[in-house]
Amino acid sequence: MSDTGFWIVQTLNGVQLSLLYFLLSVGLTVIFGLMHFVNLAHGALYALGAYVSVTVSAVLGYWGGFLLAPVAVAVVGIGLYLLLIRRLRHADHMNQVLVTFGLIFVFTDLFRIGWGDIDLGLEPPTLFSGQSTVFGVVYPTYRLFVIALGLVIMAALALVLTRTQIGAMIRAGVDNEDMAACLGIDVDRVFFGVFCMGCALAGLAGVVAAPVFSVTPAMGDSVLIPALIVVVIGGLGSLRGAVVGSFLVGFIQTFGAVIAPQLAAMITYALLAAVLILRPAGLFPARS
Amino acid sequence: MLDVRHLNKRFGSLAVTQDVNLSVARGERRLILGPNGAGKTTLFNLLVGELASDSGEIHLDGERVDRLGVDARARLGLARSYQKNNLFDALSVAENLALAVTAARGLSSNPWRDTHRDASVQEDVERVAAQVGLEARLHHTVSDTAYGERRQLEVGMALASGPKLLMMDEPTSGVGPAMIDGFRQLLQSLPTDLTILIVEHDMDFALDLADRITVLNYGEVVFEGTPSEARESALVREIYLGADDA
Amino acid sequence: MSFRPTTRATALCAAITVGALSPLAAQAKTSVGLLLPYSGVFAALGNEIEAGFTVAMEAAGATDQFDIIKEDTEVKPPVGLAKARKLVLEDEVDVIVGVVSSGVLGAMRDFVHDAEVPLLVANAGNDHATGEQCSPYITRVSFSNAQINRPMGDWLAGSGVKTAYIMAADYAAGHQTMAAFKESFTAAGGEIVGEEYTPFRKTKDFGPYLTKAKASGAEAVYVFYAGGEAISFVKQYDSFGLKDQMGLYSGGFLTSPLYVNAEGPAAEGVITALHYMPTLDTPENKAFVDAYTAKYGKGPSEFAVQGYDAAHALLSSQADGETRGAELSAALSRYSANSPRGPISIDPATNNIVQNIYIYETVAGENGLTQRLIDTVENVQDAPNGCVL
Amino acid sequence: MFHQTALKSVTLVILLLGLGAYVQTGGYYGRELVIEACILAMLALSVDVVAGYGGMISMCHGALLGAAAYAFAAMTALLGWPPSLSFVIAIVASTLLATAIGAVSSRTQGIFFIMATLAFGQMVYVMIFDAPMLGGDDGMAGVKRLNLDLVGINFKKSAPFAFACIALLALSYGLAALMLRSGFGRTLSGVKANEDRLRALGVRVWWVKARAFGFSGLLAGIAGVMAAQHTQFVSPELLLWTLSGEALVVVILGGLGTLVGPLVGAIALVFVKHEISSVTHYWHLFIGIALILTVLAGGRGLYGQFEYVVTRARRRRAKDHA
Repeated sequence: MSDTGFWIVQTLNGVQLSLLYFLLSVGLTVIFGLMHFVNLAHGALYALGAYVSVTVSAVLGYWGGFLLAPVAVAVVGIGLYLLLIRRLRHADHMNQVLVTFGLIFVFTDLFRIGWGDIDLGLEPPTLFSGQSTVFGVVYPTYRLFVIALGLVIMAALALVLTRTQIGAMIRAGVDNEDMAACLGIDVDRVFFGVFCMGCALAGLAGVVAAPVFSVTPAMGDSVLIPALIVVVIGGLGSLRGAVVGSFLVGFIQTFGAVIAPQLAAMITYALLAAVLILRPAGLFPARS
Repeated sequence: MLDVRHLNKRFGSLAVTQDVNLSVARGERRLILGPNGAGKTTLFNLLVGELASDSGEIHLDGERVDRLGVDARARLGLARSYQKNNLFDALSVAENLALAVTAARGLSSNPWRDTHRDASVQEDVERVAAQVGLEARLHHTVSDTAYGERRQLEVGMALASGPKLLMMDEPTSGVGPAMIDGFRQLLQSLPTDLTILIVEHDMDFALDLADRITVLNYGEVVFEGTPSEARESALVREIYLGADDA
Repeated sequence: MSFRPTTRATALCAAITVGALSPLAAQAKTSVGLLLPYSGVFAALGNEIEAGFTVAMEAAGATDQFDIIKEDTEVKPPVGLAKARKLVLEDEVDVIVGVVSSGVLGAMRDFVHDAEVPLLVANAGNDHATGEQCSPYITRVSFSNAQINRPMGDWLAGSGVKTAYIMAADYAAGHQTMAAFKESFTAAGGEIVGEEYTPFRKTKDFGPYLTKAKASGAEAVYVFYAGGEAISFVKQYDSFGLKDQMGLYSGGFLTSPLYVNAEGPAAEGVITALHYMPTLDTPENKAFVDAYTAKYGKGPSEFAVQGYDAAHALLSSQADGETRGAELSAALSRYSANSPRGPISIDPATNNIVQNIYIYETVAGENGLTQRLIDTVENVQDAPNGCVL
Repeated sequence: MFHQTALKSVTLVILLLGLGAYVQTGGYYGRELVIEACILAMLALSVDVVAGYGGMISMCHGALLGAAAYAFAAMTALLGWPPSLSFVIAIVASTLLATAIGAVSSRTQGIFFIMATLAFGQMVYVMIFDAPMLGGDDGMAGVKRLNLDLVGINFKKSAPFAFACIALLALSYGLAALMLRSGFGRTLSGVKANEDRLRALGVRVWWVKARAFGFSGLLAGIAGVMAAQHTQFVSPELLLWTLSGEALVVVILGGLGTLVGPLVGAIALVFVKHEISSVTHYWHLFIGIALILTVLAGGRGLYGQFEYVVTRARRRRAKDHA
């Protein structure tokens, strides 16, 4: 285990997992930061992305699914927004949590009805099948693609948030909703856009994860908790927090599995508990 | 009884409290004056512990309290009212006062005694309600009461917690002349051994009551003296009245 | 082994016997509690088992002779136990058939034993159920964890593999399968160079573990994973390019027909041992596969055949005239037949099934993935392991 | 703030009598459902104490129930201790565990509190799951029931056991009501409304939260010990966050912060689920839709809405008279 190649591969594993978590949690955290809305159905939207990609890929190939699944999930997100979430915009926090908790139940059974109980799989695109050599080690090409995609999205989001007018509007909204409204920003429209974007990102995470994991009705539940842990550790509503949280959780899980496998299941929760005891609002709270 | 030494607090590069020294004797009624943003409420927040000071010491009855939490200082007899109403809006006036009385009597950790049927608690609630003129509004929900009544309750909450040092942050802000008169009477009726720190804008109201006056400006103590000295002080007039008029 | 020529004939026999008794049977219909997961992670398995059960009943024309009451265990032991109690105490069923999860089986074991209600286990593979916790009322027509994995140790060592790295999900089945493999593999001269138990149902990314396995330099990796974890594992094993360096072997459901298509080409070349393969070339199996495919439009899995055999064991006990209690249990434990999975019988010492274990490779076929039989280990029988009946 | 109104008392008595009557008439499975409903109701009650009155939404109550159940199971099945002693120790254990979790989580608020309790609950789950002594995923059988032969009750029969569950549910309600109207309970309601103001009044807020959580752990512990005795089997599912979620759903469906609501919710869920699941395997779909509709209808829940309508009508009548 002392050879460097081993640790390089494990580091890549950690980066890959971290970036998957990032794709999954960034939508969650931005939606929260802007709308104070904890969307527990985010995991279900991720699963929806995976299911749609399985179905679409059967006809159009992987890239068809890659492009269409986020769109489909965003469309479902629009539906949810118009039907439910818009009504809850000013409702009690708890009620929002509960409605989206109810949505988890609904989605899970809809997946079972629509796609059956049997777990499904998705083949990676031929372009990225097999292995490549990076940093002197052989590594699955598809995982390198996940890393690259995660980094691109991270950079793009950072750019949009810091360099564009929309980004400035979003940041103003996160900072102080009323103030933003006073400045003439159509807060509701910004919210709507961000919500759709968050949903699309969840769907994208689903497509990207599908070839690595299996596609099951409960796949959303199993990632919801890690995603929540990521955003809570990072501090809800903060992009920087999502990045740091993803990498903390991704690396702790990867290296925990390598170094202390008997503690692998425990270690993430211990991290979360420790962060919350020391920093009750996460590491990078979006507002003080 | 209250002794503040070299108290400092900064928010980033902005010094909101600069080397404040303050010594208040038992039973004294001390008025804190200063223009908006002079750091009066910040000083209150530092005294009760809602803000942590950067340096300096606060002593209450000889005991150093600046490292204690808000609740611990409150148990030592520090009580305050807020400039912006800070009440239990969904509860009734009586329930609000009962919470304060319950805490003051150490009953907030008693899991058996029904405080709403406890004669001694209710007695205190009614007494305080009468003091602040809310005896007729006891069973109204706070959110259904008028603004002025909430100002009265705000002071009532502080009184109900049985303080040694009562700190009132602009009790008369936004209320009419009749009510200001009521507050004056209330303050005059309070036991003489109760130490009172009061932040006030209404000079006439405050100068009548105060034994001594401290004037803050940009977080610094710029004047301390009796009301008559303050009236004569050109500095006070310039800083305070000037700012207020503007 | 068997004195009954074909399964069809058995069914026919059963049908005739029961038919002859029909006036009597009409007044005392045997009631069967079908206790399976219809929701939760094993819902697919529950549906497969029920499908196999139904195919057998329909083929025998025996559907009318039974009152079948279905209950959902939700794969939760307390729920399974509550439903078992309901079946026995309220519905007063004569026999319970099913149970997918070993946890559910463990929860209801004492209850069925004390209530003296026959339980025909159609999946749950916990060794203890026919070992130290065996009961005259519990008969297993599926498999035991050790039964499937023990032969693989011998076989793998015999095929020239000297070192193996083992990995399994960290729960009872994972540990039992690995223990059985380890014992026979080391006894046959093999060496275990490392082992890893991954958090059960919580591990999605096997990357860190696979990297460790690769670094161990073992000749083979031997694992136990099922369901969604099997899919993730097989795909990730392939994506890391490990398949070319160290062969992937498993005793159990790693490449079950239920999941293998989701695994895709990644499953090619994986060698596993199981008590059934849909491509077995026997007349019994052909008849079963045809009947099953005709009804459901897809081929059966090992879970379906377990349900099928459970139905036949039941039918055969009826043919013996036994409908309840200890007599029914005894009749069930006398069952033997030529099943689609080959000759099977019940071991009187443990009430566990005795059956062939097939070692096969998953290969690409004309219509997706299929199995290539490599070796058959005949009549695999578990030691009593502390079972006293 | 809690008031044991006549409406609450009447509803409570009707519910308990109804359960009792169903024990007598509902047949074997009817009794099982009553037991299940009572245990879920006790858990929901304990959730309502902290969530409805203290504003602390907990995701670890499944773990508290499970910890008590496992403690009881380990003491009776592994150590062979008498069930009566184990009963008490198990409940004390869950109370202490809850107090500790409440104390360390007390600094966090809102979603952060939810996540902190989730973390601790899952840690307990993993610890018990990973303890080979406790049977891991397969759980642990051989749990004993209390022996009440001395007082002439055969606790092994389902009817006496069901009545005991109803009695314990009534007791739990009584304890909760007593606590909530005490100085401590009212202070807890104050914590939910305005925690900072209470601090300024001299209340040790973290300790109030910790003790309220501990009290809630006591109620969850009673539920856990009864759950272990009911099935005489424990498994890690008991500790999973999903059970905590289910308890929360029950509280919401019945009416958060009404104390009677959780009972209504638990009874409704158990019996409705029984009816639905015999028709379809997709009963989660219905629960989900019910939850969403409940929230959209104002979020008061079944009993909460009922109470709201009755009180409003009474107020209107009073106004008309005046």
